[in-house]
Amino acid sequence: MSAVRLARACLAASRRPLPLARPLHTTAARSSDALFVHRDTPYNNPQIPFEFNAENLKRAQEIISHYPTQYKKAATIPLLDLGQRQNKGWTSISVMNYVAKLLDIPPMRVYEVATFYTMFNREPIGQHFVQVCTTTPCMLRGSTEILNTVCSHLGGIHPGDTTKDGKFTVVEVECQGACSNAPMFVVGDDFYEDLTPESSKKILDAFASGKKPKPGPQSGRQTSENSAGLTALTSKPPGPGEFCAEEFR
Amino acid sequence: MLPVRRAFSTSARRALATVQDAPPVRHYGGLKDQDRIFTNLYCRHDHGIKGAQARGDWHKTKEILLKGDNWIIQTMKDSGLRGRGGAGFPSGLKWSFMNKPGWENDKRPRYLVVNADEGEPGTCKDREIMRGDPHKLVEGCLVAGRAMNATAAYIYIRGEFYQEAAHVEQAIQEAYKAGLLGKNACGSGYAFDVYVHRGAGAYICGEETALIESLEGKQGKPRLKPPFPADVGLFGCPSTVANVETVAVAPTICRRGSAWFAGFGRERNQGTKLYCVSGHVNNPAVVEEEMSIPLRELLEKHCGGIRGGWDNLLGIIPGGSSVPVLPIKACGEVLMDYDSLKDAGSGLGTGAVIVMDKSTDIVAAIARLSHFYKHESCGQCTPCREGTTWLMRTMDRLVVGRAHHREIDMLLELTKQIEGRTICALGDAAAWPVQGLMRHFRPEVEARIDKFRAEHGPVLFGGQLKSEVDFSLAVPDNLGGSLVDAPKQTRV
Amino acid sequence: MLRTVALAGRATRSLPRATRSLASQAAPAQPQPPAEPKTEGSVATTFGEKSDVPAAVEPQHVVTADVVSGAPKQLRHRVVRIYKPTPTTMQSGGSRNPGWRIDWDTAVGGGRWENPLMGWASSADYMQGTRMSFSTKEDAMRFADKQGWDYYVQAEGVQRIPPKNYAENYVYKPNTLRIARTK
Amino acid sequence: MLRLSSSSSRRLLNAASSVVRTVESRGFATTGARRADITLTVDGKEVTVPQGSALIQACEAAGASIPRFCYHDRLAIAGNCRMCLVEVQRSPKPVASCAMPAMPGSVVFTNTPLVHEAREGVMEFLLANHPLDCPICDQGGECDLQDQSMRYGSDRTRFHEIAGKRAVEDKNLGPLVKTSMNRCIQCTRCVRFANEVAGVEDLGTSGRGNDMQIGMYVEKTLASELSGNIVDLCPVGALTSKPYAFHARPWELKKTESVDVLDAVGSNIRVDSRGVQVMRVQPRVNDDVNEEWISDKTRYAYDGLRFQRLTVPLIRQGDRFVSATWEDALNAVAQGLQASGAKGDEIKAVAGALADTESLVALKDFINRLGSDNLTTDQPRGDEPPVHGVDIRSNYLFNSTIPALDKADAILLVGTNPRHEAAVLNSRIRRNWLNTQMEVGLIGEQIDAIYRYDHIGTDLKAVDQFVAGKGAFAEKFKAAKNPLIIVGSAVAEHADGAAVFKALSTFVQKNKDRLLTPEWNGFSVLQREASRTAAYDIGFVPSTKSKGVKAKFVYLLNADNITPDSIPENAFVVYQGHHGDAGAELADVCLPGAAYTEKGSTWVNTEGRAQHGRAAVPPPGASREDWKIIRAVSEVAGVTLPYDSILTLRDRMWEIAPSTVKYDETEPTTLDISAAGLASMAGLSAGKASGVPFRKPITNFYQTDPISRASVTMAQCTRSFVDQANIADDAKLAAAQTA
Repeated sequence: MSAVRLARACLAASRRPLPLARPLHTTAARSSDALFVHRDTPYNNPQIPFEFNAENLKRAQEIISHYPTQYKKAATIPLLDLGQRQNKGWTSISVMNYVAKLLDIPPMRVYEVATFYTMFNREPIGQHFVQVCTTTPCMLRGSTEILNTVCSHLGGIHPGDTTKDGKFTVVEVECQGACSNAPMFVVGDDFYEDLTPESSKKILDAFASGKKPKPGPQSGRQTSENSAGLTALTSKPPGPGEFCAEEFR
Repeated sequence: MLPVRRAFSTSARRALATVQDAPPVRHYGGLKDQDRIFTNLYCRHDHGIKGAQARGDWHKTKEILLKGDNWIIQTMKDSGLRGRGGAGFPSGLKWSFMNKPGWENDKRPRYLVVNADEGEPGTCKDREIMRGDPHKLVEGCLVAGRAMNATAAYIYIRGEFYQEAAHVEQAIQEAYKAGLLGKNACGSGYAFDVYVHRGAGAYICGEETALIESLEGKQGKPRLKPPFPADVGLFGCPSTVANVETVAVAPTICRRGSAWFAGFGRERNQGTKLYCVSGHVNNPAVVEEEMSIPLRELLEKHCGGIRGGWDNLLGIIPGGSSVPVLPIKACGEVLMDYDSLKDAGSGLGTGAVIVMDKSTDIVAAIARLSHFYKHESCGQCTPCREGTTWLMRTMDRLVVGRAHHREIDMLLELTKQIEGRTICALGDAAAWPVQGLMRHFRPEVEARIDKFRAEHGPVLFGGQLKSEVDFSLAVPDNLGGSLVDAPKQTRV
Repeated sequence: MLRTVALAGRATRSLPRATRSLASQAAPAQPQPPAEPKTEGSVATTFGEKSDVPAAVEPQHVVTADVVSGAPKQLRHRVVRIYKPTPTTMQSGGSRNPGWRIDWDTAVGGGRWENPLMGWASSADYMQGTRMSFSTKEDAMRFADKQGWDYYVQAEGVQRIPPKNYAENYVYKPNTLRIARTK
Repeated sequence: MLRLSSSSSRRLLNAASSVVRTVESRGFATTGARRADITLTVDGKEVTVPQGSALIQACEAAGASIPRFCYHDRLAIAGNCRMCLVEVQRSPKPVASCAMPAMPGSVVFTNTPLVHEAREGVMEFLLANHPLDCPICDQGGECDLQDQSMRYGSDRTRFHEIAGKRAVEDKNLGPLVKTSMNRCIQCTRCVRFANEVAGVEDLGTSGRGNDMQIGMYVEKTLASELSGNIVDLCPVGALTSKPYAFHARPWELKKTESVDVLDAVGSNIRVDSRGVQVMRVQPRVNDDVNEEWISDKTRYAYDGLRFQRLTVPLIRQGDRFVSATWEDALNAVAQGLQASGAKGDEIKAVAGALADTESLVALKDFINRLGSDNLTTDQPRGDEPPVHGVDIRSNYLFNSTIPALDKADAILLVGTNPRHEAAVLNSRIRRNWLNTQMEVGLIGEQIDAIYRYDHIGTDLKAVDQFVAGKGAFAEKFKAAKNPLIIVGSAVAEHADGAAVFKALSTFVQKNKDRLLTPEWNGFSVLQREASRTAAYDIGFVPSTKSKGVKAKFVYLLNADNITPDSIPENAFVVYQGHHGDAGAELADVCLPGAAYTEKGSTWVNTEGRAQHGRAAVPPPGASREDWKIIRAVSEVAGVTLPYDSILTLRDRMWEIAPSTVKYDETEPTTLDISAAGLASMAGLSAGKASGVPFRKPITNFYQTDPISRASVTMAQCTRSFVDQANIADDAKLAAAQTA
């Protein structure tokens, strides 16, 4: 996520002045997932076999059946997602090829999709995938601090890196759509909202010790209501037909 | 979600026609609970079908369906509902595009596509709907689908919303089991299917044609219009893309009657709306309120006011990241609806209010948005692909003031070159925050430039320090190097 | 060489008659092609039949310029070609359209050779580098007539561009798709 | 017709008519009525264009030139470069004219301040990340970006960001296409070409936003025989020609319009030469033949013209050749003829693939004057009369003509692989297959086609089956309105050739109503060698009695596909041609001829379309035009040919076969003649089936003739595309070379 890395660089810059020398890294730094070319590696090459296990295959067929037969290409994204989940959270070239075969489309069409969407990790990730949102609404609520806390708490890694023990991978992501509960980060599929440096450390520790902390706001409120007490929806919701036009009473 | 281009122009023209003759006659806001549509917004109750039916969902849906497409569309038109996705295009009208004369002879299937790819920074309303009231959405799909005689509905949920997708999926399954969907939906004899399709992380897929492309399993790169989706849309079939909120309110409107819905809000801005408030308020929250509620009242009533009091306010982005920021003086009297905000030089967008108090580094905040748009630009068309990056770079330098005064105007020109030249509205969305910044906070930016000059000496165009440049080498003469003391900009 | 060239000169003049008679007796079974293509494509026009000069510029009273121009006699024995160069495929801009041209086919043998001194190409063919542009074919033909040159007109290349429609990328296909479109 | 189309009104008519056709064949159901024309106003000028046209087409029809990068006449519309913005009345923003349909009555302006401002803006963005390396860019001088920035761009850049410009790593697409991805402006023309026309769906856009790249994501080469065309398509210098790299600038080149002879399609080409060297070969637009594409062999085999050439006459002394003067060589031939004591049919002529029509005629006359009818070709079974006979053209021509391929709705390929025998023609089949419901069936060896096909069988049995109407494809074929049978030239060289032609012609006779109508001739033979059609046209075939006669004097004219054992012991062999290839090795005397870029000659393509090839460069050394050599030989042999100018020779051609000098047109054979032709073939006596499957005649597309065999580029292509050499090595190699 080179852009986001830049973001960090430059936001940091907003605190301390830019290095006066020409910041070469702004163009040079290209983290692996911004390099939109596949190179065979021992852990990622077409020879490594991949195919869906029985259960996923059933799911896949179910998914494909949602779309017109001639347009089953539409299942590309869900199938890639399925494959990624089966493949320890990242999409290897084998996964892409397999999906292409399953939907009989040219592999390149799948590569295009896999490189376009940010949720497909084309490099291996840690056991817990920590995605910290740093877009403006979160930033206003101190996400930069959260990010720094997370990184330092995991042993001073940088966004995009994985911890030595392979437990955590931390990345910066753009808006996750929980802005009223900012700041927040996502671990795997679960949102952890209303974070403070302390609560985020707690969460990470819990994951480190193999537990799974309760997702959602960490500030005690239930969802996105006013934390000082409800200002709306205080009364019992109207029942069927209430306040409706006669014919629908 | 991205505003729809077409609608922008239309509403713009309308606004000009009606601004004078719509003075706020009555006070808006203070919506009563009984008039709130999303009664489980805060997930206090069961989101399953039992709870939903207890809250009045799926009540006499069959009767609604049997009323027929024209009746539903007419109701929508009368209710004055405008698209909640940001463009504010009249929903009834939009749905009616699906039923052109002779549509029965068209053998192609027809689709309703629900846009739940909620990615606009500041926006988190659809999420609450899908978590708390998924059945409202599913039922809405059925009703809206009936209105446009669709054969199926796809709900495109952004990939990050895992729990939300799960709830909607559950709701769909329950509905199927209860016979509310499928071959004979609600026993009305009307066959209708609803599917969930999860995205994979691309803001651009909130643009309707990009969403269609993504749903077809391609990169989410927008299409040009024409062809409009109602003509050639999903899988080349007639389709309509509608926002979650728009769809989800439809059944309730049908049941309570258009007059009830039209009773809220100003003329041409009727209805209730989910507002999501984030940023520097005491208690950020998502709340359903009447349209045209004064911004200030919204904040103070539901969000405990600005952090450190109203006077601590710096500026507010009233409609999600892609609308210009409003300075405090504008925030005082502006009403939260399409026209009022448009007249104030901003827009309602998705009703996502991002509040920034005086502690905010406004330039950094906008620069961060530029990063966002750079990261989310799909790269299909030139002005957006190249322009967003250029904006980002320049904004990054402005954050620390490492720029030349003249580059502010250059930046504004660049935004003008992006705006309206791109395929979709993301170009505009990337341009407006910067324009808003310069419109209201230019002195701040200039101050930074001066500060940086004071510390490091003059800066050339592009951010190179003059002191670093060896002028004995061939250096272009148009780097502003000769303008040793840059002239102060005149206000525009 | 000279002899050949002289022949060329005469040959072109004698051709029209010859071909006509031939065409009638050549292949009785062959259908007579419609008038247009015949005059256009037949060997006669291809090598300088004057009949496709519009009546307006029928060259009976044309005084050939080289009587006075001092141009070398040999010029009269080179058949020139009048043609419209097809646009280059390297560029799609239409503004570089050169219109109609007259040029001389490279004289085979003795036309050009590698100069032993510098390795450049020397040439005994003083027309090989020459070409002239005209806005219309008629202008070119009139000019050739005026110069008294034998010429032939090469038919203009045909371009058939179907009407293109952006929507075609997305239209509904009821049967199996044959291509997965991309952007 | 062609000439008239110069008048704009007529061009419109043509456009309209062709339009209607293509649209029908496309048959898409987006908008209602077709056929009708619509009228709109562009810059105050009224234009009428066929409905469904893009606005940019209307603007062009009105004579307004619209800058564009992504739009290309022969590719699908992308609308992503935004350069073609125009102003349309009552539209608040400028619209992209390439993606906007022309609406009746709309008022368009292409030359307003708004338009200029918009285009200048787009141009600035395009240049922001485009390296300003024109001086070392091969596109320089023929670069759309260069030209359009001069015309529409601003006079200076405002992009001085210290962050610098985007850097994209280059891709290795193989030995033909050189990439410099920093220059790429993401117009996706190459992507669309590869997917739609070439049919190798490997190119695409990976990544997004400013990091979007054109490429194949995985590292591999672009294995298409049309790949060279993306070099033409690329509006900037991102894709350039590897063999031509840094060799010349377009303005230095003398451009000669000519015809390609490396396959039988007769693609129109433009030979760009400098001095005495051919620097490159470019396609020439001709929608009747090759549209705008040429195959890689056509485009890149030209360097073969520099190597292995015969530049002086050679006379064999023992086991080696010694160079000689023309006089000596000619005398040697005359003496050889004498000494061999060859009489009548013992004098044998063998014509190869690259023999031009003039020399064929000359040779035929020469041999005939020597009293022999033993005129053979160097293909298998070339020394017996072809099974289909040559009396009726429709028996060996591509009768349906190439443009009509777009009309066919079912195609049966028999013993042919169009992809290698006629690559450009093959792309038309694909286009039709993509845009319509056209079905393809194949009898013969399985091929790696760029369209899906039903494989019916590999040998004669399958043919009989099909003719009997058995099998799924036979059903489809029955249903077709414009069915087309394409018989490969290799079938005539096959043991069961007669049987196949017999069976198929009977089938065609049975289904006259669909396969042989005034509008449609559904029986086509696809020749694969440039000179073959002409040879048949002028009757350059052995007579029945000459068959099997043991030749004592053999005259090889460009005959290089010949097998040594077909030459009898101690026969006197003369080879005339331009390359020291298979044929020359067998010769006692070699007479250096001219290659197709060095002589003005006539070529007849597989449709029977006579086209005029022009001399671009002089023949090297002492080599001469072929017909003149034969004329000279005839003189020393004492049977002087009566023509001593190319024009009188063409008169002779007109006498023998008028069609060979009716340039640039195909002469359709009338119904009854074709019918007669079919009857004659139906009457063939087919021996018992050998059951040998039909093989692909071409195993290596890149090396089929002396020129391409001498070409280094083609050798590299063979290495990386045919032998599938590991491209990583190539990459290392390239790196080593650049280092």
